[in-house]
Amino acid sequence: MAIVHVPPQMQKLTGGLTEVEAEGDSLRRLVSNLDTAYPGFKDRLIKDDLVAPGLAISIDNVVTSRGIFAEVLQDSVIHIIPAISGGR
Amino acid sequence: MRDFEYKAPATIDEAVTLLAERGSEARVLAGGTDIIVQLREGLRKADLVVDVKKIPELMSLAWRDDGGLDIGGAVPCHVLYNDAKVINAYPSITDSAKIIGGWQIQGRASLGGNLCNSSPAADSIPSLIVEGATCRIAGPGGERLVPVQEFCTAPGANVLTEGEMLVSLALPPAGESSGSRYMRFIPRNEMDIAVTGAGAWLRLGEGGETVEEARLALSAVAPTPIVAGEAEAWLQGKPATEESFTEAGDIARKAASPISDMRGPADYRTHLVGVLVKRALNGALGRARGGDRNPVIPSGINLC
Amino acid sequence: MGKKIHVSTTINGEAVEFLCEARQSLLEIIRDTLTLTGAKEGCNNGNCGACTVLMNGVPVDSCLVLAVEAEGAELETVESIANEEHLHPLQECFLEGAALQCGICTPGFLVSAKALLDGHPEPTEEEIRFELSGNLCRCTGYDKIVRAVQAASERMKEVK
Amino acid sequence: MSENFNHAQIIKDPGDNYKILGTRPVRHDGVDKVTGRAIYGNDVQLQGLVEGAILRSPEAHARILSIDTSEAEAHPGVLAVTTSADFPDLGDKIANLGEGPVNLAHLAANCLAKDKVLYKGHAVAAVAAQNVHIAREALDLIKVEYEPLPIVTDVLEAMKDGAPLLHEGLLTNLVPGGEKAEAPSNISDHHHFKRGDTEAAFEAAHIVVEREFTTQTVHQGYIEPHVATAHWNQDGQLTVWASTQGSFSAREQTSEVLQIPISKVKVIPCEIGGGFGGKIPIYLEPVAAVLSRKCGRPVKIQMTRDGVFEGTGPTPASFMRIKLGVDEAGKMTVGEAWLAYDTGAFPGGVIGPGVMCVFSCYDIEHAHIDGYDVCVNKPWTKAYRAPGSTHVAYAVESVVDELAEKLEMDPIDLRLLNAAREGTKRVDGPVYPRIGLIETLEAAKNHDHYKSPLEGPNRGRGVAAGFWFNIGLKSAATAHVNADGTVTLLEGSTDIGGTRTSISMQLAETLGIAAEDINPKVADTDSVGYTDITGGSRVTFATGLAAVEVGKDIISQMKERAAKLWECEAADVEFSDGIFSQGDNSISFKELCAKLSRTGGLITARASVDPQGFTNGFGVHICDLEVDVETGKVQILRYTALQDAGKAIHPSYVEGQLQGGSVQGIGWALNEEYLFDEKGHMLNPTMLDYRMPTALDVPMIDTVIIEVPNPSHPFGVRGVGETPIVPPPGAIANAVKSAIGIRMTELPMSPPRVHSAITEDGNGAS
Repeated sequence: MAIVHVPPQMQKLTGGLTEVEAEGDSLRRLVSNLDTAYPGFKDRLIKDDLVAPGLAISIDNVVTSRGIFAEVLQDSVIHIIPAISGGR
Repeated sequence: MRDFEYKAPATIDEAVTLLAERGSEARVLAGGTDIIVQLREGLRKADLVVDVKKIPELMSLAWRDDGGLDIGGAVPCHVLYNDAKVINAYPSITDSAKIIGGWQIQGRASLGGNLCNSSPAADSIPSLIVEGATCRIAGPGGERLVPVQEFCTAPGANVLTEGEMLVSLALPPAGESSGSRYMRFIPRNEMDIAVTGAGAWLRLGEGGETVEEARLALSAVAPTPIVAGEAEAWLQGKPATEESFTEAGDIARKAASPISDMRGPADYRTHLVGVLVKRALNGALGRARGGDRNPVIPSGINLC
Repeated sequence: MGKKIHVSTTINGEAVEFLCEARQSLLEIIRDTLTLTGAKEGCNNGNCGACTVLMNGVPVDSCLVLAVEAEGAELETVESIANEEHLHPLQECFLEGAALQCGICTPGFLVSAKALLDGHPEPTEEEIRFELSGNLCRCTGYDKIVRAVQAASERMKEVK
Repeated sequence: MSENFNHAQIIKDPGDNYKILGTRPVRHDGVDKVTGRAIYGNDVQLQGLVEGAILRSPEAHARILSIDTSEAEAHPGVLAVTTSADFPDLGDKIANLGEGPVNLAHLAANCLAKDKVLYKGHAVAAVAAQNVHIAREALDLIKVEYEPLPIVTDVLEAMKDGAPLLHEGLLTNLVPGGEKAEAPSNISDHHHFKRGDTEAAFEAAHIVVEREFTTQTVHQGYIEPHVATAHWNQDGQLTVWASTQGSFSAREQTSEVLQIPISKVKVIPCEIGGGFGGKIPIYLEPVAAVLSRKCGRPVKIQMTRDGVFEGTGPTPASFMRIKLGVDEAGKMTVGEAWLAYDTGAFPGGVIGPGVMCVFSCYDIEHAHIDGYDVCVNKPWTKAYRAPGSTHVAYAVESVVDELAEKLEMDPIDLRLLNAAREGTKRVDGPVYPRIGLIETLEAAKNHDHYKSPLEGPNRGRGVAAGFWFNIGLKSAATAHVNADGTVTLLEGSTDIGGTRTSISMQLAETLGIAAEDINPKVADTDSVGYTDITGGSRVTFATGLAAVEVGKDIISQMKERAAKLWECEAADVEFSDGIFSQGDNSISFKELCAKLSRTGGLITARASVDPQGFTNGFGVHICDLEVDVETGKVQILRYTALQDAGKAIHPSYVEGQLQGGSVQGIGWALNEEYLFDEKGHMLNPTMLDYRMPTALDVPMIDTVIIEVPNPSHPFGVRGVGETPIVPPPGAIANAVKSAIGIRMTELPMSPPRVHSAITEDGNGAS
């Protein structure tokens, strides 16, 4: 099970949990599993098959540019952080 | 910018005739470092631009028999500060010439142009005032003389009437045991408009310990460059010391009536008058006592 | 108005003639009419020095010169600094010393620096910084530019 | 003669035995750039080229009631006039344009205002004419009717209830891309991170320091104004000659704004006269394109300098509150940050990196960060070198310095005690891989500058640390191996500071040949694979990686050719130091190149990379200065920049990045700021009054490169471009404190500000 760290503003979705576990070998699968457990999660993270604007997903401390196709391992740790928009 | 006519007369008479004919439509072009920007930005308008750089009198440095110097109205700054004799006789003027814009500006800009642009912050005007310069003005009615301190009348305005032009700046012979210095304060070390400027000229009495005569002029603290008369008078006969100069600076502050703008708040400018008058007087003193008269590179503390 | 004026001048040793409007700057004519695009427009206001050329041997901001004023003048641009086979020592030192990054200010710096060394072969660091203060560079922080001018001054001594 | 150039101290990694990397070849594009032959955006000359000009709003906030262009169109010499009416309607479409999401409606409305102008200088209309003088005359003939609206330019004012709203419908993103606030406001985004129990930790802390800081709007200040040339062919093919940090990004932005297929747009990157983040967004490209379509001629538009200051994206003004707590030993236990950045006219500023960078240099257990992006009536802020990081570093490094004072600890020792290291978890989540902050701090502590005494009145020394990411993103490269043993390299990263050479050197190292034997070309969008922007300190890292992959492909193809010559298996052919060998056979790279055409033809290789994840760069700066207490003017006396740069491919250009970034930071710290009047008009849109440092304002900038290898690059490369601008304001503020005992909490530390602080403090000379 991969561990997902939930940022404060999303914690009301997880009933206050700061950390949740989920299955899935790609970000797409992982998020849809999360969405069944915590409805609304997918809407927050994914916008038309891309990571939502302004967001970045860090998998095992590596921010992926592969969006929902990014690979997730059994024991991956996932963080949801701001994108460096304009920050280039 | 709107297009305009360009004429480059070879004599003063031709120039004056053109200027008189065209009146307010005409603008004189010397170094162009102000007027070209102003035309481009629509701050001034012109249908005719009269380039005076083909007129010999306006491009010459003429030493008179009395030892004084006539500086042609369009002589560029770099000519002045590359002339050892000018540096030695009128160091505050070469101080100014060396810091008006960068080298590329000094290759074109002239003291006459700086004066006729009549900016309250002009770097050369306080120097011309303390060195006792007089404007030689040619016009349809012939020639007239105006002391530099009476030339500017308001920001961007001066005593020139339609058809008149500045021909040259006449400097009196440099006196014995005298020295002068121009200093300005700017946030950078170069390429900036004076937040406040001060020109100081001193003649020392026997033994070089007392001030026999002092002249002080300020820029960027009034609608025009001004003379700090009360401080000048106060200095007469005073010991030539840091204390006197500090006191003179405090008195000079009273002459200042600056505005607040993006280049500095009014009270700060008034404060700077005291600092710069003191520093300029110190510089002038050093030179009156035989110190180096070459323009000082304005980098580092206390040099601006 | 809009009437073109005929101007004869000398640029980089070659006699040239051109037609211009009175309002056109020397920079405009050098770049667009004479297609010498080495001189750059950075501010069109005399504040950045990217358009520096030599006029009768003196550095000027060509954006603050009217093209008509070039009548009878001798002009030199960055294109004239190297000769047929060789770069000028300043150009060599700018390259070896990595004194340029984006390179847009480089032509102006080279023209000013050449005028400086021609008149003053051994300037101090302070003199170099002062005489180049009319040229702005935003990439290098000036360190490598000043060192390149110092290196060129040494190299020019050696060849003499 | 290179000794004249006095190169940096380089602290090498023990494992380093490269042949080409670390040398200093002359850049490949060098001769063109010192002879004036290089073609920059404004040097493009085309048959029938005409010139354009932009009409800009005199109002800082107004509704556009009408625009009448008829007189301008009738003006002799005018060929076309355009307004936003000529742009397609984009609704509220968000596009991911390589460097992050962009609201296309905002992007288009910033190129030409739609129903409202949101800042003084906002582009409203454009004219194409026979020459620029006629075009500018025509601008005066365009009649625009404005209904002025109340303005707000201050970030805190804009956050208040009842502040004038720039975007009536703007609802704050409470989660990026997610939940929104109910009521509209000027706040476009709110970022929030919390870790541990900050309240309790502050209770327990031995010393707590809390301070508020403000900074003003500053501009990247590149010397080349924005310029674009467009030709819209009768067949619908649009060609754009651009001065851009990313030709592919410019292509995407242009095609999206004009709603034409990417395949119809070709962007030809010209040499670029500086960017620093400011030449990522487009401003002129679609405008020149529409004008060209209307008049059937190629149209070039170059911005005026005041257009650049007033109409392009500077970096935000900010308000910051920082609170830090330490225990008796000086260990930072808790930190709190409240940050508000103005984004200018449209949403989407740089608060994201701001909140990620604020405590990024330190290992802090309990932390609480709030960050806000706030719209105001100023130009739309954009990236400027380590965007968002310099602000927070100024604030945090000032507070850290104050903690060191109160603890009576050496400021570098305090930073060493708390420095982030491999395994440290940033407040926003990610855990650091191998980083070099500790090594950089130690190098600073041991540097002659830090050890040498500083004497004289009103003189002080300050240090500060800084952090920035290196991003990865996509890069492609193609190479053709020539019979003479040279290699032509096509890459898509526009070269702002010598990257052609730093990329070529990585290919040369891979192939065991000289850097001069690589002939790099920055190719247009039709001629090379997709490559993201030049920015994010990524080019030498990511495009370099592509070049390395190309090199590997070349080697494996050439092994097969060698195998043909020697009638052996390619797998048995060895390659090292530029020599192919098998048994007693051996042949050099060059010799084998000469035989390629007879063994199956010349070789082409290509690579396209998308390295995952960013690494990090840390810098530590030391500054000595003197304050003229009578005027408040600060003079920098000595300056040293140290940085964990990974492997320095071309050390001269790494030094150049450190020096250039430092001086930009010095300008930001001392004099640079946008000054506005009450109408929201910028008072100083010239290079005379927007005071960037001149050569006379700064000393030599001493540099130290610490080569802590980046584990995610074969040569250990880290990006170095951005970090150097981060520490200067903090280092200078700390030096001013040590010089005159006054802590400056507002940037810039300009003479009037410093002088009034001295006067208020009572130590003043006046």
